[in-house]
Amino acid sequence: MFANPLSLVIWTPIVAGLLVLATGGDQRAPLARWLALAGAVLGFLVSLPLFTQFDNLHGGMQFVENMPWIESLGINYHLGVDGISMLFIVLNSFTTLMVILAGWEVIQKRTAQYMAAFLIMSGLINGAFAALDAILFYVFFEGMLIPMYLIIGVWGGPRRVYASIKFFLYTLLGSLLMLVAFIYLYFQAGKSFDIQAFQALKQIPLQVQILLFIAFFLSFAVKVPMWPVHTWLPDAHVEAPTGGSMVLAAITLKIGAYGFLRFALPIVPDASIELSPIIIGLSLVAVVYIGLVALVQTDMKKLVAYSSISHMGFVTLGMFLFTGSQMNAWAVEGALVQMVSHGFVSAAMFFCIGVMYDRVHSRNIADYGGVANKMPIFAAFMMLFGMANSGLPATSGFVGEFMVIMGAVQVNFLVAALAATTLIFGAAYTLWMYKRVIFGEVGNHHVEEMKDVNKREFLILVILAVTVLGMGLYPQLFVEKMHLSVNELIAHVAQSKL
Amino acid sequence: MNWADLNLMPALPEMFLLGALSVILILDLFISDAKRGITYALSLLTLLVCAVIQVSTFEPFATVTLSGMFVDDPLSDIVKVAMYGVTALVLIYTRQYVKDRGLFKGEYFTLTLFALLGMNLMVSASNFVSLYMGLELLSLSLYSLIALQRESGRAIEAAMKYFVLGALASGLLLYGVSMVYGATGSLELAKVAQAIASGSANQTLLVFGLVFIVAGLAFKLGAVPFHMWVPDVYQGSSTAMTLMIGAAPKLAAFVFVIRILVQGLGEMVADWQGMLVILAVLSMAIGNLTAIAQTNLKRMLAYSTISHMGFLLLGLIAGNAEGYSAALFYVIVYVLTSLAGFGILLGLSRAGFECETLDDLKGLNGRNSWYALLMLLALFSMAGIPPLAGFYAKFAVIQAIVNVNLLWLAVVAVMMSLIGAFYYLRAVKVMYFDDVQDNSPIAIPGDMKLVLSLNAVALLVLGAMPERLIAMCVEAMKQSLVVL
Amino acid sequence: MSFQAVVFYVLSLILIVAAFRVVTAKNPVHAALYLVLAFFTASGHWLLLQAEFLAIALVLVYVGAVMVLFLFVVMMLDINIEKLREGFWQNFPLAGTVALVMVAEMVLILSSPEANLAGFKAGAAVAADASNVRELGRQLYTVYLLPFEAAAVVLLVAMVAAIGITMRKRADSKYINPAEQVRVRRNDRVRVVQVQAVKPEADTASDTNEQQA
Amino acid sequence: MLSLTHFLVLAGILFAISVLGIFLNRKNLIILLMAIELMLLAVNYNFIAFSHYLSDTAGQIFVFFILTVAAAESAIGLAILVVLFRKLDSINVEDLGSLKG
Amino acid sequence: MDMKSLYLLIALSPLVGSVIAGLFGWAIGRRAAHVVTILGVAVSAVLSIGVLKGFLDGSTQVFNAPVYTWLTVGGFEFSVGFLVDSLTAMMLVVVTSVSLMVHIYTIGYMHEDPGYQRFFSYISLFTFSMLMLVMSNNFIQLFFGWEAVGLVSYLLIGFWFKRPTAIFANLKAFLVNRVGDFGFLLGIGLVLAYFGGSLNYSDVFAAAPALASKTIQIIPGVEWSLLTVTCILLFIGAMGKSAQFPLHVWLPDSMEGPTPISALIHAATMVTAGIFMVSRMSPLFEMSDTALNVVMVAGSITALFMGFLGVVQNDIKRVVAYSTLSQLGYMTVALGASAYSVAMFHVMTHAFFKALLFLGAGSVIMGMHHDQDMRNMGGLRKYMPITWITSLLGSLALIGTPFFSGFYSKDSIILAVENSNLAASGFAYFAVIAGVFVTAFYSFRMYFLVFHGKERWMENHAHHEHHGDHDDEEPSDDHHHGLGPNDKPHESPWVVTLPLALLAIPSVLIGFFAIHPLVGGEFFKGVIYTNLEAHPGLEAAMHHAHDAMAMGLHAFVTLPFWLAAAGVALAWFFYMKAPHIPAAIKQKFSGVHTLLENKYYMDELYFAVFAKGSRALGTFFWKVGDMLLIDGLLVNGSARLVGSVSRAVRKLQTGFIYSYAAVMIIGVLVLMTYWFKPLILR
Repeated sequence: MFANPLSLVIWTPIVAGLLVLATGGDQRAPLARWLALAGAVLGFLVSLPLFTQFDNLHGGMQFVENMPWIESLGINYHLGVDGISMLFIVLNSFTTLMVILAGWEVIQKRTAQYMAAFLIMSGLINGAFAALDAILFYVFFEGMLIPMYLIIGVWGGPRRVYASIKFFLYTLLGSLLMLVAFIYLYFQAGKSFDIQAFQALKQIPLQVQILLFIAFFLSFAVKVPMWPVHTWLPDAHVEAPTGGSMVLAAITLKIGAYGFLRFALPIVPDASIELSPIIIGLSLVAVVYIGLVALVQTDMKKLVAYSSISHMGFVTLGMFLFTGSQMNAWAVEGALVQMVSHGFVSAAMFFCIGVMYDRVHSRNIADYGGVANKMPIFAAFMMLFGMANSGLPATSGFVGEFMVIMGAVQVNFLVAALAATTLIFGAAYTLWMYKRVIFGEVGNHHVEEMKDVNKREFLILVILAVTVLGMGLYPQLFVEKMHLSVNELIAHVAQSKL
Repeated sequence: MNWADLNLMPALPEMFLLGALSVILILDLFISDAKRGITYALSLLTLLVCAVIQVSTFEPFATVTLSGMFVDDPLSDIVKVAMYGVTALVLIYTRQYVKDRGLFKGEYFTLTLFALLGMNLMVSASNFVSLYMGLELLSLSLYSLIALQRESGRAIEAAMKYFVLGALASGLLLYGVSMVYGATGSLELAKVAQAIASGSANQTLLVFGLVFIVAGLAFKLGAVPFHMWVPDVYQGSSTAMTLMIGAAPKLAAFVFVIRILVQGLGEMVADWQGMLVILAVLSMAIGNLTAIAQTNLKRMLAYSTISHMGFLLLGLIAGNAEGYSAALFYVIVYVLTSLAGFGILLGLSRAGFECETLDDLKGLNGRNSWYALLMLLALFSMAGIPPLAGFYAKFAVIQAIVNVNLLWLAVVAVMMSLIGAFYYLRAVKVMYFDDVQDNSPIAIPGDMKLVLSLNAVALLVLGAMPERLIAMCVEAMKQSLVVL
Repeated sequence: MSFQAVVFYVLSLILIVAAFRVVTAKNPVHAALYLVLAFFTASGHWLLLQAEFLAIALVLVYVGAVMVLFLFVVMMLDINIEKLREGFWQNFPLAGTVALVMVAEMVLILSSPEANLAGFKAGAAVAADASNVRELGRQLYTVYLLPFEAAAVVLLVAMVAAIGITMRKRADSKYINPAEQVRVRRNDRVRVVQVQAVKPEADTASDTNEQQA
Repeated sequence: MLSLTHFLVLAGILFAISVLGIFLNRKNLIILLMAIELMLLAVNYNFIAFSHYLSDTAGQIFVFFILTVAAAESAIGLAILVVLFRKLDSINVEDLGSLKG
Repeated sequence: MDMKSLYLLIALSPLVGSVIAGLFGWAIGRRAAHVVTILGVAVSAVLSIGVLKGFLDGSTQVFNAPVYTWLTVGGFEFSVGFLVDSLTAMMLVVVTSVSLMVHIYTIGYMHEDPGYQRFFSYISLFTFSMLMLVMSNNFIQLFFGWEAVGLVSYLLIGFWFKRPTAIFANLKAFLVNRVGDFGFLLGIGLVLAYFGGSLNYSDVFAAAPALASKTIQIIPGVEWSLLTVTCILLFIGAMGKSAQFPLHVWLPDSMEGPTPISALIHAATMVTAGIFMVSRMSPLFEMSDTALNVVMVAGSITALFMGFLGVVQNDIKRVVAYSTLSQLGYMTVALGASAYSVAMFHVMTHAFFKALLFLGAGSVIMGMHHDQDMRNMGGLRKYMPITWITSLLGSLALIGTPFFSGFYSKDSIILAVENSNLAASGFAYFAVIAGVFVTAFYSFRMYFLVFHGKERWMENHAHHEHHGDHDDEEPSDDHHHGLGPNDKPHESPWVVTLPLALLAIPSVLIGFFAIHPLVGGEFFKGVIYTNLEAHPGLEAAMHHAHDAMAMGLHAFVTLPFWLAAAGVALAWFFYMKAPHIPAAIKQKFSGVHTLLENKYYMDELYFAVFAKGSRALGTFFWKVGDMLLIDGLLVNGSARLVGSVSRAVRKLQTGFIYSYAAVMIIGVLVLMTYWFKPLILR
């Protein structure tokens, strides 16, 4: 359909974002909104061919574009997707559309800037997933910090400054070390920043591998985020506007996990195996410890944020389950499915909280109660997403957790048992919150005045609900795209570089 | 010496500059204050013509002339053109500002052009004598420019500090040069290099001199521990002069360093590398750390400059052509970035009001989102966040040091830039997250607005397409270093 | 010990004492004069080194011009010397240590065998009629043409700058502008006002006093 | 017999004394300027000594330029000093401390 | 129509009804909502009966085929598929028929409720989920259905979401079930990991014999039998769903839901899913005596001790609920004794008579205007004759009166346990025998209190203000609880009594007709596997099952019958003849009574340990781990460190020229010293 579909998915939203930005002040906000919507729809449409035209039977990269960019520094404009990254590009384009809709009339202050920030960020995120040149990846990876920083800081809540700066610095901390790692690898790989060249490196001593792994780990673990570098997430989420939280949870966290798959595991497989017990340990801490922490949150967004960390613990767990030098296919694919699913579910959860926040202007669980009386339709949707969040079968939330647990049992039963506690914790914190917020008598006069969802909100909820259910009932649609890529990855990682 | 042999073509821009300067100097005496615009226009015209001459006489190789005192090579060409441009921008940015402060006088323009002449000399000198003369010409002009604002106690204080310390630094530099002279028996860079290469030079004296030379050069760059003047001078001077000091002279100083350390003392790379490592680490650390505690923007940017100079040194530490061209790219990007940053500060200042503290930026996004965006670009470029030009600058120098296996230094550098990111973020925070305090209208003249916008947007464009400039730096460095 | 050595050591002694007094003198005028003394002795040393032109130039330029300028400024400015001397010696321990360390290091380095300064032999004796000035002049106007021009510009800058910085229209200085005198009209000079009979204000007097002060 | 070492050491001592002056002198700017002149004098000693022992005139020429520049420098320095005094009514170094931190 | 389509139709028709009623209930109205859902379930029921008939006369073959591929991963394919055999067929009939009855009954029971359509949607959805569960041919779909019925149960318990008790109960139910699922999922994981890499029943069962002696290390160094671990984990799932001790605590609270779902979900169908599952897995359980012992002990404890609790309850539904718990214990004991077919037989009979009892109780509650306290009832037989008769029949079935359905299944269980050779069988036998007496006592205590004796609702008006478990302050709530001063109980409408009558028929008769094929015969052959050599318990039951009439007659000389009779008699004596005695006993054994009233304090224990404990732990992790250590010490600490270093470094910039110069000079000195160290230090 298009010669360069990947360039198109990257630059369409960015150009749209710049156009939106050009509309200027709030007096032209409606124009900015429609323009942003058009851009987001267009961005989503151009991402669809990636999914539909993706060749399941071909391993390796597809839709490849490669041309010199900064020759003097050895950097190329090299794009391509495999079955892993392609899903996230589509997911991101989809989420952006949701976010634009979600912020439609909610954002009254500097609308154009808000919409533009999201569109630009969407393009940058697509770029990060599509990049096959390490520095190109880095540019996109870091570039998205700027819009996100502004989104949290400008449209966020009372502690937005703290949250945004923490978010920025935390992420920067990790990625800067990764940059050094990239440059080191550049010289090892014969002056090339090509990620595939990095992966193809044959000999790296274990100690070097471990150092490289630490660099990657710091970068991606912060993004995921893994315990103990997770505390930026609750703050950022709480203070971010609804759209910000949606993108943050749905997409940006995934980049961290994606980074493990794209960089840490294939480039330094031996270090990954060597250090996998630590990663597994941290992941389990995320599942159990964070699950318990989520239980006692009084702020809904914080609760969901912690639950995100807990869910992402599954992702990292799945990626680092090794039998010998063999990654576990179940767990890896489970981790990927979990990532996609969490993209939908967390976006939906944050959107639900946003819907309530727009009406009552509080995120405190205690300020609600009996919302179902006033917003039955909304309550039904939120029930669905809450169940998905607690991993109920037939929703997308189950599939990934199930696969990871299945994989974990094959590797280590105790690990699996600890991971499976999420069945209990996940249900406990989600449903307990649901109970206190949605069920019961009408809590106070704010709740009394709540109106059920409007058409726009309904539309978003329906779309999200369909995806959540669809993925739960027919995950094969997504999973079949990633099979070959995952198999290649596993085969690659199994080869020692010592 | 035979006058017929004298090849003056390479020095044509300097000659024109000096001539035009003299004309302006005299002409200005007959111009009333109201028509001072003529001087301004003439100055800009001079810069334009200089640039045209420079470009049209460009040759992709080095020509040494004036008895080995002067060299015209691609490195000097690229830097000179940049300096003309930068000086022009400075003049445009500062016009309204100096008018508001009664500094829109002939001396302002002539001293600026004198400084430029000095810088040209520094950039093109190939002998310690001419290097020194260029340096002093620049320094004296700058001291005077700062002191021109004599109603301001802070400006005078800054001038005095700059003067005393500058003189001290000159003394250190000269002491070092004297040792090098003693060790090699020559003041001409090429011959110095030759003497060292041939092994006939006295190594002890050389290293002894090198210590002092590095100190003198570090002062010019503003590297720790020879940086103490930077914050005070940046803060005390009127913003126009701060911009003047912070922009083109950095370019000149960089080439100055290249000329001395690389072209003259290139054989001693092992020695000065070690010294520069200390300076670089200290600069990055002290610069960034101290900047955090600042509330005065100019002072903060001064400390940020110090840290940037630390990064710049990284490129030199690499000790190879890649590193030098990375450093050249770094300094050009840095100058462009700081022009944009200070340009906004100039634009936000008005008669009776200096925009120089963090609080003065409060809610800038609410007052004028365009300027806020420009400032944002400048700040993030300084912080080295992609996709802005500043990132590639940092990237290039780090790549250069990793290439010579100084991984630990690379790690230190990135950690320091992490600390640095904090205060840039704080500035962005003030602009974007805080509420407007001072809602007075921002009146930036049209031409300045246009140029400023182009300036800041260039940071983004350079971020997307840095290849041309980097390639130019690499090429220039390669061809300039080949000859000597 | 040769005659030259005797001269060298005597001059050196004077030089060091003078230099020390420059930085420790109570009165800036004394300091300036010690500096003059230092320059004179330096000039003597330079003669020993056969740099005749520079020796003379040092006296002419430095003692004749620069130091006079210094003295001029010192005297022009009404400086409270006593205040400037407070706590002077408090800093001496630190300053002395640093200076001593510096001297010690320099001496150690310069006199070490590695420095091999002994390897520098005084050049062949110069012919008695050889003109140091001529040689310098020749080089200055040929090889060092560019720096020479630059030096000219530097001096020009100094001039422009010194004027630009210090020149001001003093409110309290009185000078005559003939053109204004010619253009003047009666109304500019004489104004008829109704004056009420009151006692002169006290502060008018104090104003005058201030102006005189 | 006088050797290069004599002159270089003498210059070193001069240099150190000027440093001492800078350290010691916390009040009087003029003396600070004079200390700098001393430092330049030390440098000049070096050049001339080397020039003599190398039988090369370049060093002397350099000294000539240094003298010229030093003169110009003094002029500007004193000009700044004058305006400073007008503004602050003092040439006390410790009064020059409003910019710090 | 091929079989696949037929089975799809059975499963999906309730779903269609549910979706229509749920999503479009607001548009189509109440009537259409119940019509469409009942129609859906009726279609399923009719077709199910057809299927069962096919299996009974041997005309239908076992069906085992995938429907669609859910997921492929690691080279394995997971499909949603159906396994329909005799076991499934039986469950299909039980589920659909009870569900149909409940649907009809609901028309009457819920007719005042504003959430009418929603309710129908839920119960149809439940029916669908339950059908998917029983029709599954693999573990994963089983788990789907397993969780789905849990979800609907959650929704239905909290149907009246304004009631704090209801939403507490549903959360509790869900979480306790999740604990079970935790084990279940891990069990599935072990199955997948070791049993041939498939989750299809047939593949797994085929792989099992080879793994009899396989051990795994869960804790390094300790070898566990794989089969035992797997079976116990799977059974933990069953414990959750079938409310076996110690995961039984949710079931009594689940009575907060409307009565029809108590009948359908929490008595007849969903709670028996665990029993069904274990029976399905009989080839696995048969290979592990340890697991069977665990099953038997859990069942025995539940059977006896939950029965005790029924004695002290005053809420009519709770009595039935505890009786359900106790009966589930019986079934579990049967499983432990390897009498899977007997357990399934009891599942079936119990489904009918317990649904009957619950619906009867619901009818009583309606008659009492939603008052559930038995102390306010009495003498209702005059006012509610149909309810009275049917409840009596249900109670007789429950206590195991000879020839009633409950008798056949329960006696078979007792026989199986009596002859079991497992270590736990002695205790189990005592529990089931004692349970007979207890069952009879509390059943007839309830019966007498409700239908006989004085009409106490007249005297207890004062009590109305604070009776029951619900508070009805919400003015829009159109359930007015309890009878007004001038009200009298009234018989329920036909939509309520018809299901009672229809359920009463199988409650009485089905045991007599079904025992031969189910227990003694070939019906479950090839489906349920019992290793009679290793576990001979079933043999006696099989032997008796061949002649239902003889078995009924023989009962009169057996201990269970007399125990049941004694229980009934005692109940009559206590609550009809001498009501002061129970009060006196209550006084005398107040300690025991309090213990029983508080359900052995297990709720309190769980609440204190698990709910409070995890919250305390969470708070600790949050406040100390996240906020103090990570944020406070690491993040803000390093920021503070940088800040203070920054302020300290700043002080170096004194503002005085001499110190600046000093720094420069010292800098030079340091560089010089460093580079000339050997020269200077020499």
